[in-house]
Amino acid sequence: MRLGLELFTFFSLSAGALFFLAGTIGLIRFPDALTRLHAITKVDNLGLGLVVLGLVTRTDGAVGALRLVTIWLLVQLSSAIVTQLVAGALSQQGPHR
Amino acid sequence: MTILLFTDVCLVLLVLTIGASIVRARDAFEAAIAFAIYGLLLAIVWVRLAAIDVALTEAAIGGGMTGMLLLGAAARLRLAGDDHIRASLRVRLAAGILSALVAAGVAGAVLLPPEVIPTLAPKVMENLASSGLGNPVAGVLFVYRALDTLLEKVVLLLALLGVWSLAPDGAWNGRPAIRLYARLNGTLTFLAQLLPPIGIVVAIYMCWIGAKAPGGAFQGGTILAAMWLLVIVAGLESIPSIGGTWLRIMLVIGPVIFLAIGTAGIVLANAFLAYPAGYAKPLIVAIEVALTLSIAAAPGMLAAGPPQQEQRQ
Amino acid sequence: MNALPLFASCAAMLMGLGLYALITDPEPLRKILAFNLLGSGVFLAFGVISRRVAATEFEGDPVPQAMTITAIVVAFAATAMAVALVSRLVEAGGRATVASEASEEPDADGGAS
Amino acid sequence: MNSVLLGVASFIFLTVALGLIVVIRRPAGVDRLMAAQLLGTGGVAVLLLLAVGTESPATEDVALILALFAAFAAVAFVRDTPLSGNSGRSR
Repeated sequence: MRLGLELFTFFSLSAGALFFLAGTIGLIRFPDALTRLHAITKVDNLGLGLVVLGLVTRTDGAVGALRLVTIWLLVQLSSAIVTQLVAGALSQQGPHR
Repeated sequence: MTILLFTDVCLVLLVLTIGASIVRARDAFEAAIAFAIYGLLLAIVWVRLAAIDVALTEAAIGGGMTGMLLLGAAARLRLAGDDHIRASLRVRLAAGILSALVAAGVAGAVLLPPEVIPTLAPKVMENLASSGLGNPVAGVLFVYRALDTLLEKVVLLLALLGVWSLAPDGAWNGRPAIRLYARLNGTLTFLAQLLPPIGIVVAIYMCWIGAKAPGGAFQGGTILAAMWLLVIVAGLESIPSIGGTWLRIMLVIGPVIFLAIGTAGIVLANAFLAYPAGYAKPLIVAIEVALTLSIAAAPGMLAAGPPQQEQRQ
Repeated sequence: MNALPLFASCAAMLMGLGLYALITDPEPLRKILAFNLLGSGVFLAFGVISRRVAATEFEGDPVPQAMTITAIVVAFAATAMAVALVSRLVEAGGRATVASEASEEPDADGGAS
Repeated sequence: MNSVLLGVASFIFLTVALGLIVVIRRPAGVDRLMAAQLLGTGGVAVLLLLAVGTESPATEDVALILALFAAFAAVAFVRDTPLSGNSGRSR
């Protein structure tokens, strides 16, 4: 049981780290601002979700886990809306690279 | 802990890179963006220095509020033209040598610690129990060095008076000329409706937890200020005119209650800013709540700038 | 505790960087930014000093930490005041620089220092 | 196990640092808007991992505040970024 949990944490964290890496690669390689924005927001949010999922098993009790999930939800919410804002500003600026 | 050491090296390199990009940025606006990022990043540095209270303050004030203030100013001043001029090579060279010498001197002073490290930490911990607080930093701020904290609030008010007094005569009692969001935008409205309730809960949590863990009035108050500014920038509320009674009550309530409790200490505990035995914690919590309100108002108005003639909405 | 000299050098270098920009940059707003950079270096040096006690049983010395919190708030107030002064200067004079024309040369390529 | 957490924190910090440097170096101003986003998610992940890995729960609060103020800073970025048409900004 304990080993299972540890393995779960390990794989979840590794997957999260990979998503962050993917986000950064997207940020560097993608050709225009909108796709780069898309890369860092979606992928990094998923990465953070996986990291939180991996950490949940390591916190003491339900309250600690709830705190982590709440922080993730806050990031998810604010980041999604802020991305819309940035994308709006970008698209108003017209075509560019 | 070699992994952490490796992270620290990367962290320091990143901080220096961003710091250099503030200096090298082509215009003041780019520099201001880089500075906001730098402020947020420093929060991680403070975590690594085991100063969680400072990390919270830095993220809130150094990154958020100072960023908002400088970005607004850079955007306003950009209209005044921005021919970027630099000093001549000779001046730059001399400044570079001087700065390098200063940096080397400071590094030498900080890197070579004295034989016996001077610290008041044991004394703080020894006497902390009698105040009923669990957070040593809050203990220093509200018990041992309460005078500093009180005067700091007064400095905030004085700075605000200074900013207001720069207004042209006709604009006195007007509304500050904060930059609103130029383009009407449903997304921002949504964010400004959604984030503040969460922010207020976090602010109350910060203020409450401050007695026993990192957090406190500064951090809680700054969150409230930021949420307030968010609502104003989105155009959902208009910024109060500087003559508003409620605004002025909010601004002074913190220092006034602090001063009142401190003065009462002369009678009840034989010293200015001393708390009567057994009542320290409730009194400190009362002061913190009042200060949170004042800190919500003062930095918000400071970031908004001096009042302007009533023309923009 | 190995990382402490690292952060100490970082603090010193930030101070140097801020001082350099404070002297060489004629735009008042960027001088304010530079001053904040310099200030953050000073705060970090304080953080390093507070962390020195970690050799004993404490994580960090709360006294320098509390002073740093006060300093950050006061620095913000001073920055706001300075920004308001600069805005007023520009409104009154129309120029966002304190450079005298004779001793300065325009920055041709923008950003190279 | 804690060293795994710290290792992952280190790795994610590297990717965030790389992203930040790229974003700050980009010539056009538009990409800089994303820097707050990058810190808002990546920085939070690093801080959460540090909080659990070094067993200091208060660090989670720093992550919370960082998330809040990253969003706030991003709003300021977007508010003040000039549109290409009406600004006298030099490229």
